[in-house]
Amino acid sequence: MIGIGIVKGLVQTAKNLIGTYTDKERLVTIEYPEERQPLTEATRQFPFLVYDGDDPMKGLRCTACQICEKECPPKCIYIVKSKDKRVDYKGQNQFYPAIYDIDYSVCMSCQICVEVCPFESIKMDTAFELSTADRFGGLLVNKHQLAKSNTHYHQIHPTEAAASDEAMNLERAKAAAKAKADVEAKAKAAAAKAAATPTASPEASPELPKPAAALPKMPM
Amino acid sequence: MASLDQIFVTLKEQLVQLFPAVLQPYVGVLLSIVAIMAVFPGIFALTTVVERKLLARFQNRPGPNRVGIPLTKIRLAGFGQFAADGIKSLTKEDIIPRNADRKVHFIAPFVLVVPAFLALSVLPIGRNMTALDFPETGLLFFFAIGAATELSVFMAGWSSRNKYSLLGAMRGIAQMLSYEIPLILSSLTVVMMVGSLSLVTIVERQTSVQWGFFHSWHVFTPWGFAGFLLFLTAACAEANRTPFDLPEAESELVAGYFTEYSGFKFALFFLGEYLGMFAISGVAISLFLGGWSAPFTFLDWVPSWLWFFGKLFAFILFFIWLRGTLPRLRVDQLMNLAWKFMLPMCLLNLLVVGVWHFTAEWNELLRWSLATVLLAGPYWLFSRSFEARFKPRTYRYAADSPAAPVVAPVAPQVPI
Amino acid sequence: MNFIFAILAGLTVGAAFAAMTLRNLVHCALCLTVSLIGLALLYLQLGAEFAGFVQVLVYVGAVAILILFAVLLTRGGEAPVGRITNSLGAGLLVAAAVFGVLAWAIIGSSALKALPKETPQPALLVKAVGDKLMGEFVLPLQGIALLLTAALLGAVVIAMREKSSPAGVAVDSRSATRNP
Amino acid sequence: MTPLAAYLLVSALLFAIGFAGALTRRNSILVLVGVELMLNAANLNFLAFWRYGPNPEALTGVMFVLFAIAVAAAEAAVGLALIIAIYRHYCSSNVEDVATMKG
Repeated sequence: MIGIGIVKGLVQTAKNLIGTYTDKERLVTIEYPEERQPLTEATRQFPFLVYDGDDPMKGLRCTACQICEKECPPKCIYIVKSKDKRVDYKGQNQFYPAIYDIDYSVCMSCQICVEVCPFESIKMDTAFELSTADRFGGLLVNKHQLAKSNTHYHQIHPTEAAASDEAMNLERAKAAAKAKADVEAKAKAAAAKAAATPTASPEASPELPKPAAALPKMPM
Repeated sequence: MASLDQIFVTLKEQLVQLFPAVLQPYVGVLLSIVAIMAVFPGIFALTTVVERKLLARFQNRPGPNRVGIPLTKIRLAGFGQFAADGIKSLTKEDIIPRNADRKVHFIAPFVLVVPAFLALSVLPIGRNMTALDFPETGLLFFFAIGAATELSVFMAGWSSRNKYSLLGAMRGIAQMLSYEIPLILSSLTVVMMVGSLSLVTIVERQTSVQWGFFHSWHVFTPWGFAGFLLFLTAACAEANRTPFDLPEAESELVAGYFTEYSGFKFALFFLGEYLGMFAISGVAISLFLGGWSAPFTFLDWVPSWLWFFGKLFAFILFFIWLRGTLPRLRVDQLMNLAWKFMLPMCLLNLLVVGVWHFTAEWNELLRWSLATVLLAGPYWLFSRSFEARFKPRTYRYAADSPAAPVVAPVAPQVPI
Repeated sequence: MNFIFAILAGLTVGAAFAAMTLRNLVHCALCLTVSLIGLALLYLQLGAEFAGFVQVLVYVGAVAILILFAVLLTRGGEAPVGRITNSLGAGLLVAAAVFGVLAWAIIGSSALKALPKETPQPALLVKAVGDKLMGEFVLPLQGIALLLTAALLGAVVIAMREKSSPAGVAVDSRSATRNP
Repeated sequence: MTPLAAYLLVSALLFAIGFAGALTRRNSILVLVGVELMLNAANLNFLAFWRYGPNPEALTGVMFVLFAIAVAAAEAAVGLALIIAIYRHYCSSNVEDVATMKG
């Protein structure tokens, strides 16, 4: 009969109405600014630059290699290389970014910059409350705003940060081993030089691998 | 308590006395107008918030609960929302489409709101409280005024030059025209019984005491109950409320006939819709639920206007409840319901009223059972035949899918 | 009373004039509606409340909407139509002549002058109307009922599209595709 | 001028406007609108005579108006149905285009 279904439906919604007042389980809404859902570890919003140590600008891992700038699909990264060089975490002399800007309004959070970065320097952040009153410049962030400490990275993505640190330590160890090898080689060479002064010139070649090891990274 | 019952009437008289005798009738009219223009939009403002909160609760959501007093932490459980909405719609840009017919586009919302106020003014909202009393034609006036709604819907839909507007307007007009017939026929039962078109008389007739403790509301009779249900359904359709909100079906027609309206004119449409709902609820209350009278005699001390507004609010809550429950009808279902179910039931109800009228001397029990059988039997039959057409739908290609494996073995034969 | 009458008469006649002269058909229909509402108000002025509200209910609520529907169904709302026929002069002349004769008859009539100038407002009781309808005028009422039924059926039959039974075609095509 | 004469004049004017429209407009819907105006003018006449006539208790004027309204509604429904049927056939609602029977 017409009407029975209507009454059933009305009873159902009435149960909902009363249930929301008696049973808190029914109200699944999180009232956002006051209550927050804990972010999962997989959360990724926009990229940031990782630095080590205390001084953000000095500890910036970025070497301004510009791979991310070239790979970025919406072209939202803008980098200007520095004129001078400084020592990076591996102890090598590297450039550093004089300007590093990301336009968050253009960024599509694809994470490709993170994938391609060889220096573990750009990572995805979890901050999402980025609204601003300025439509044009408000979301264009510079390196000072982008720089966040490794501690922060450990806080938001602990697993990934540990992996990243491990990779860096490996690199560092490699570099240290190489440096040690270099030093030993140098010492050997010096010893050899000292031992046989006239026949020193053909033995100078072991010094060359250092620039050669840097070379494979260059052609992009 | 009689003083509290008549407090507004006395207040108006006192206020009118302050003016010179020449102006007194005009001041009286003005006061009534001001009262109506203040009270019902106030209820409208309240309803918008209550509706949103309740709809949210029906769907297990908290609903609006933030807007309170600005610059303070007081939230008023979200009841400041209507002020925020009002300010927003008043300050929004008023957009008129380039191809629109500007004059008609401009007039349409007013054609909706002004008659809605007029319709509200004939309602007896309390003892001796009727702003515009037509002793001969009150109900007819209400239905005549209701005709302007269709005109407004058409004007809005046509002048916008938008396919959704026009579709919504056409649906709306077809729906309102179809449901006006059950609406008028079901209210005709009361007119037949009371013998008057005046809403005041109809309400007064329902204040008589029956069996010593309750007032003889029309809904407490078989024909009155059937008429009330029919009227309620038709009223739902006339007020464009879910499940009959096809004219503004937001999931298919953007917003129906007021798609192209924004800002103040949109607010007027919104107001007009709700005022129409209040007016039709008020008429339902006056016709079937005893108007301003209390249900039981021992509750007579409560002021009459409080009863009216209490019932009005109950109606509003019921409409919200329906909106939170029922899905929207399809156009053909809508028309079928009006013409093939409600119209025959209304005509039958008219017959039952006649029977009821002429069996006044009979035994109460016999009279009741006769009327109930006359109504319930055909209702059962009608709804059976009606529901037979609403079997779960089958889809041709979905039904064919078991045949697909039969086709598959044939396919390898093709190369041979 | 005279002032109100003048306003209402002006509204009615002006709207009627607009309804007959405007180019856009929908505007014409809307002006007709205004004119009909003006007429209903004139009925109220005459004390015929019932007739006035019935006028609004039937004309504004049904006939005007019907005309608007017809305008849209015949695509009249899209472009302004040509205003006149070739017989503009003749038509206007005939209409003016009709008005002239009627006005002359009204103003010059002695029978009208013989009527009392101010009569008390007669009460139009709905009950009296009902009694009359069911008593004296019951035969015309039945006739009207018959007429309305016939008109309803007639309108449906005339305006109904010829059925092409899309369901049957669909079934045929389906069986046709499945058989080979 | 007596009130009755004023009402009758308004009615005559309405009738003349409707008449002129029905005679001169091309669109068949507008012809129908003109006819409606003429009918309404007649209704106004009836009511004016009922109000100012010698015997208002008989209610003849009002009765006639009620019947006239009912007939006009039927007329409008059938008339518009005809117009739509003709439109479907000729793809035009212009009265001058429907001239197949013209000799």
